[in-house]
Amino acid sequence: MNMKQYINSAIASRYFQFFVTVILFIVLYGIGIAMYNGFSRPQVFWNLLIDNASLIIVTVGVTFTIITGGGGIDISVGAVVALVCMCLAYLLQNTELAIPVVICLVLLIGIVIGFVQGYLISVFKMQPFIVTLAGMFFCRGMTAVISRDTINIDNPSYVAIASERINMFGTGFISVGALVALIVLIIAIIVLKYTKFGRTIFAIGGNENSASLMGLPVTKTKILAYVISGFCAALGGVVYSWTMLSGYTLHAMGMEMDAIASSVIGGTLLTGGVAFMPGTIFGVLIQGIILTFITFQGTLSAWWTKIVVGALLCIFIIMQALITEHKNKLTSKSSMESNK
Amino acid sequence: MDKLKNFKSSSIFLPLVALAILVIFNIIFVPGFLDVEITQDGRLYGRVFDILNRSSSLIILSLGMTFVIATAGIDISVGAVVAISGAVCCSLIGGRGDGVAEYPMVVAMIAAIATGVVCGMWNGFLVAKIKIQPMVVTLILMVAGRGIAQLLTEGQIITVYYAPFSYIGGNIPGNIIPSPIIIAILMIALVVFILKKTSLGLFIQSVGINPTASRYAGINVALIIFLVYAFSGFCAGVSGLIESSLIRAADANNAGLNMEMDAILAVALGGTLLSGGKFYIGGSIIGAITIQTLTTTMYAMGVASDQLPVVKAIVVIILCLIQSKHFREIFNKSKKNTVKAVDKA
Amino acid sequence: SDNSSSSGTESGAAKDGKEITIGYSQLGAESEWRTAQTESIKQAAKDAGINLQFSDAQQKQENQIKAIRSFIAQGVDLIAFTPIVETGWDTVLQEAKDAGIPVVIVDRDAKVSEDLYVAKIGTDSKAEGKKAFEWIDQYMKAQNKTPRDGGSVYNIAVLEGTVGSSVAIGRSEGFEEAMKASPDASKYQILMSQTGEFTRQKGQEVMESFLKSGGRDKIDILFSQNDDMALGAIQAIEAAGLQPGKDIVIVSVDGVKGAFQAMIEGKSNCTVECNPLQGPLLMETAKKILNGEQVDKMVYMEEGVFPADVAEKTLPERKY
Amino acid sequence: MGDVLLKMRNIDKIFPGVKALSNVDFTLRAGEIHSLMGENGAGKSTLIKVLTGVYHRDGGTITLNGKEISPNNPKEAQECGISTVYQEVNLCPNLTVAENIFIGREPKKFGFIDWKQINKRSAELLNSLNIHIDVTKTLDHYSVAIQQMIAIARAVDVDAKILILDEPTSSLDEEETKRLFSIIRQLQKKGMGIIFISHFLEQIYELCSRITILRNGELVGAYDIDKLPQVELIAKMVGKDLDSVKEFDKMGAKSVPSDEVFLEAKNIGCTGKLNNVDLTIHKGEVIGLGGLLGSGRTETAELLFGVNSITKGEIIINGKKVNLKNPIEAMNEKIAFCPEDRKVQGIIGSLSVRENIILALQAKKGMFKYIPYKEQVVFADDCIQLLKIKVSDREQLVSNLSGGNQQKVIIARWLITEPNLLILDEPTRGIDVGTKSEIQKMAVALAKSKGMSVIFISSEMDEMIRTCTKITVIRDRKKVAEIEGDKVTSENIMKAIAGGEV
Ligand SMILES: Nc1ncnc2c1ncn2[C@@H]1O[C@H](COP(=O)(O)OP(=O)(O)OP(=O)(O)O)[C@@H](O)[C@H]1O
Ligand SMILES: Nc1ncnc2c1ncn2[C@@H]1O[C@H](COP(=O)(O)OP(=O)(O)OP(=O)(O)O)[C@@H](O)[C@H]1O
Ligand SMILES: [Mg+2]
Ligand SMILES: [Mg+2]
Repeated sequence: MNMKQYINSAIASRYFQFFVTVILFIVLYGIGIAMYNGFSRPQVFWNLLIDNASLIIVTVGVTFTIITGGGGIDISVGAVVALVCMCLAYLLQNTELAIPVVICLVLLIGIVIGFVQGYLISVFKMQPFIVTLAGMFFCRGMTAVISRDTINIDNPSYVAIASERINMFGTGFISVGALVALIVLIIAIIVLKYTKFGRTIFAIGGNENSASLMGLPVTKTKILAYVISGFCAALGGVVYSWTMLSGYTLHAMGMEMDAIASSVIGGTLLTGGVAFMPGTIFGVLIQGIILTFITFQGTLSAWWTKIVVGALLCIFIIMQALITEHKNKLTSKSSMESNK
Repeated sequence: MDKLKNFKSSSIFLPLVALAILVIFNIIFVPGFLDVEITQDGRLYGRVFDILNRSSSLIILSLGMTFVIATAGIDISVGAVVAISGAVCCSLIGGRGDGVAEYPMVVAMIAAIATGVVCGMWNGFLVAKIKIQPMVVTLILMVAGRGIAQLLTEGQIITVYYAPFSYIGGNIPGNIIPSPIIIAILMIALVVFILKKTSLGLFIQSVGINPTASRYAGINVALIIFLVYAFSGFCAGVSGLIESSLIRAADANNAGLNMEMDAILAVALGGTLLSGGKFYIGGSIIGAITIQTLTTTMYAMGVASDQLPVVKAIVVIILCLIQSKHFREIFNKSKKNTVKAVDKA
Repeated sequence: SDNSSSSGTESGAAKDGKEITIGYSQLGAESEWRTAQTESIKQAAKDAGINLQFSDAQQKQENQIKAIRSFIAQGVDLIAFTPIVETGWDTVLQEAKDAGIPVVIVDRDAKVSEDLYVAKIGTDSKAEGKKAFEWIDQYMKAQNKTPRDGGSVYNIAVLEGTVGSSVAIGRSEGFEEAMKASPDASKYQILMSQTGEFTRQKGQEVMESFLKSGGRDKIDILFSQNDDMALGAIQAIEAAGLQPGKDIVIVSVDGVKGAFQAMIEGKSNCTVECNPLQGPLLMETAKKILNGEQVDKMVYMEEGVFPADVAEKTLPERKY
Repeated sequence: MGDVLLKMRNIDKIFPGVKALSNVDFTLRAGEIHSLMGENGAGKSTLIKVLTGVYHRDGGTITLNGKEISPNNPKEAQECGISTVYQEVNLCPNLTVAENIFIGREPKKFGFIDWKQINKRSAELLNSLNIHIDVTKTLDHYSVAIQQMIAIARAVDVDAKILILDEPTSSLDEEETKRLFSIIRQLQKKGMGIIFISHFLEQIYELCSRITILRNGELVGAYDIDKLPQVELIAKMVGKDLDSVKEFDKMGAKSVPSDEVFLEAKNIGCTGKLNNVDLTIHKGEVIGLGGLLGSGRTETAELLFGVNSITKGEIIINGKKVNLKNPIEAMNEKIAFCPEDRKVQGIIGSLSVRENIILALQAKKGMFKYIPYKEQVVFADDCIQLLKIKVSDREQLVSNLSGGNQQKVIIARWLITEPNLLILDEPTRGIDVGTKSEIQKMAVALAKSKGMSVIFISSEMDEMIRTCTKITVIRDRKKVAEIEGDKVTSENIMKAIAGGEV
């Protein structure tokens, strides 16, 4: 009986989907360890963080826009990452500006792009998908306008930051980018849970009309959400440039979709108002581990890779959906019992 | 007069104006824009037909997309389905150098379109029954779809030497109008017929606006959603035929690449809201033609394909801004104010 | 189709004569040519009794970097990869070096310092561009063609490959250098040049726009940096009512079956081979490296030139 | 009487096609409870929304405490000291109850939101309204009634000069209403000016001291309550003479059910929703479902309409056992259902009145039997006339109608399907007196003339006693009593609800 109650309360919890995601992640990891040699090395896990650092940051930003609801979404982020890398590379190679100055400049680019998009969306009530799609076109195009060829970054101190390794208690190492990603994630969690701004975003996502009637600053908050997304994309771009050390028009192609998928797997509803930030990192890690699996497997043809990625994603999402649906039944049952 | 006013306030007015401006721009700045001639193999040749020809498959995709979006969904898998459909068709006809088809072309075509429908049904099933978010459902197929297409072609680009295959993307001998245009017109006719003769349009809008209330009113919401995605798959299947016939090959990697975005853009430019509800088929068609005209114009002006998106972005934003009710309100208010000021003075 | 090799390996096993494991990161499967290369490497590994960890990056550099990190974590004996772009490999290759795993760069070039890799295997894209022009020069002379616009200069249209890829850069450079170096340099001019991104679709679309923006009565020669774009362009040329291979001389690079088929039909004139069958050479080099033998830093494949007149004879021998 | 707090003068508001307010004056004094009265669509809510900056007025001035104000949005209105509960519940379903009460004015600790404080204080606040629920659960766990109380709790907790309540009691039961009134009176004593809108005349007379009456967007006048008898009030509201108004309250004789049974539900239940309900409905019978909030009346109706399918028991229609898995199957058995939550389950907001009206009929006919436009127009126009739906034209968007008129559109939607059994779940919620009695009469008339069976669910006892020949009382998701014929009195019903014997 006690056990049952315990399970029931876990199921009824708002973080249920998060639990499901984490458990499925652990199960996947366990299968990996059982199946492949070397999977159990701690560095495999750290690699997940290193490889997906910029995706984590970008996903955090996108999640802010998705929470605002009403179709809120930011699909310009991949292109912003590319643009930021290009600008970084261009500025570092062609000017004498100091690295911190350059980084601030490119972060500003992200903020400006986010602001313009947010302004169009919340003041003129334009559709987020279309505005940010245009933003995506614009940024990709601008990247090509700056340079159609790859620009290499060989500034020695910049390269040094990129190859810096942070020891993780002797079990391996992570990169500076991964550290930045974790910090961003923690800040985002705090902002969403413990600030007025964070809660207002959720309220808008729940019902924009109500939020406005309750006297919340809807327009301002929505703009800010897009600014944050732009900023995160730019910061993600900086971290991305530490991996790539170059600017190139095709960088971060399709990253927006990875980010959106990660966010959703982590428990975000695309209809808005529901998200759990710690879930997003697991959303990213799940996708990362699927790729790791495929690499460790090592015999798939190119096309099978795509199909298997798609299929695993699909199984995962269906499982999530079914468990959540089952949960709804269970909760209505348990509420009935407690009513008696 | 009244009619004119009605037309002016109708949803199709703005997209049409935008298209008209683009066309005028072309006539002025692109030499030989209006030239039409008949080639040796008996086909209309010229920029205008080129644009119509190229926009045909986009138009077809945006027909399906309009319905999907009207139910408050989205289908970003259409590009991948185009690739799958092309792969099915070409691998059935086969890449035999002697120009002989392995299976009759009709069989291949039907199979290709049927594959598209199956893909759409898969999406529809997941959205309607398992209740997964449309963007995620179609994202799965978008990722896996190209893999499936490559699996069908075994990573090769199957070039089809069977001559009649090129009729789909070219023209049927003796008929000077390019086939894609004819196919697009047939598809539009089919959609118009459905909308006029059935209540599907009403149901789709109703489901898009308020699914719960629609269910209470006796509409089979899941069925409508399922049908809509299946139809989108059908459209993608047809598009896939045209796209693969245009290059006479199945290119699993590049067929229909990024077309989903263009189709969504076409629908949005046409005035349909991505949040679902009221939809405008006419607007979507005009939107599709506008996008293609813009692309072709930019190529003609020598803008590189990787820089072209900048122009596209600016045009899209301007168009949507003009369409935005709130922008117009704010704009009108300031205009009114100046008029008042003038009156006072 | 082959699952027998999925068992794990211990690093350092190679020297004891046990099974060698190579981690190979392929950039994607964007063309027939690439598929042929992939198959060649897989087959060669099987033939040589080497366990191949194959990973496809789906056209994304970040995936390639992830794969290489995974290989390091797995502790493979040797890492080989075909870089999608030239730059951005330093960090991860440094990690490989620190882990003591030798690296071989295959097919495409990467700009990294010499100590980060052991050998590069590949095709000489500059030479391919050069061969293409040289063949054109010789062909135009032999045919004694006159420029179609009535002038004295042959107009060339170029369909470039993916911007920024070493192959596209090399082929452009080779082509242009050969043109400059040629005694007839003044008889040729590049009228238009745009990227067709190595795909058929884009090739067709860009060619269409070449023809429409004044090229229809001017272009004498089309240099397409791969066969696929040329095949797309052929459709565009036909649609414009011109005869590919006759009105416009077409030269492309790669040597895939489709190009041979087009040549047999008289719609194309020449293809410069770019040999994807790099598997055996890679395995041979890998074995040498793991046995501690010295290898050259740069190993090139053998490649030929196939004009239309040999197409029919050669086609049955082509493997890709 | 206190000083003048708020003065609205010559207020105009024009919507496309409708002049919602023209030249309206309104004055509110400190420490008074002032009622705003009028038929559905008279412009009450619009006046409120103009005051709080939701709509931009097209003319007129607003002065608060002698200072002219012009709020552009609810936020600015709040900052001026105007706290509002709007007609439709306007809260966020995804936030917890506590957060809904405190969002926008969260208590903080070290610059971060103090969740403990929020939860503690909101629980206290709700307890003072006699509501004992888990405030850390999200809002969507609770019924409309609870939500309405939460919205009220939020509004009354704000330290404001003016409190506006737009139909706060429409889904509350008597007990809750009493609680609310005592709180309003406390606030009144503090000198707050309160605007109270309701269609319940008794509540108005119990609570308010002054009444301002609107008709068709125009001001009829402002009156002291003791100088305005109820009949006169109604006459002013509807704009008719006193005699015709007196007819309003007269109900004809109840319908006489035939012996033929139309529907029989035997021990039906649904896991998690309903335990055990028995129902027998004869042809031409108007039957009521009685019970407290959350007792399971809506759930019973939903089972009969196939919204949820039964997990036990059986439903027999015309002697045949049926299996209703979804609404369309129920519709084919000639059952119709006007749901309780009109915003979520009823209207299709951005479709026109015409489309909303024909929707169910069309769904019943199927996709391929499209009703020609001309016939649709006839249906729509007939209904608009019959039910006196106030629309600018039939192509107006339903979302732009006033609450009461939206309700009529839904009823119209079901009437044209010509059902044998009409289920009305709270059909008179938010409906003005005139229309209310029309709907009651209509229910009885349908039963009498067409032999239609009607299930009438209402929280207003009077209404049910007047219309129903039989009342089934449900408590805790179980049927507890059936009261028939002469026994249908409020005492008996109350007793059954409370758990006593009849
Ligand atoms: N957003 C809108 N657009 C167009 N017309 C509107 C809009 N809102 C209200 N109206 C119209 O204005 C009039 C007044 O509506 P309002 O909601 O103020 O009525 P009400 O007195 O509150 O009625 P009820 O008692 O039913 O709530 C109605 O005729 C309605 O159709
Ligand atoms: N006072 C309450 N405390 C806690 N939960 C409640 C309360 N009242 C209602 N609920 C919950 O709200 C849900 C819906 O209640 P609802 O009021 O719609 O039921 P109902 O039987 O149709 O009553 P009515 O028709 O009178 O509103 C029920 O599942 C119930 O658990
Ligand atoms: Mg109202
Ligand atoms: Mg109820």
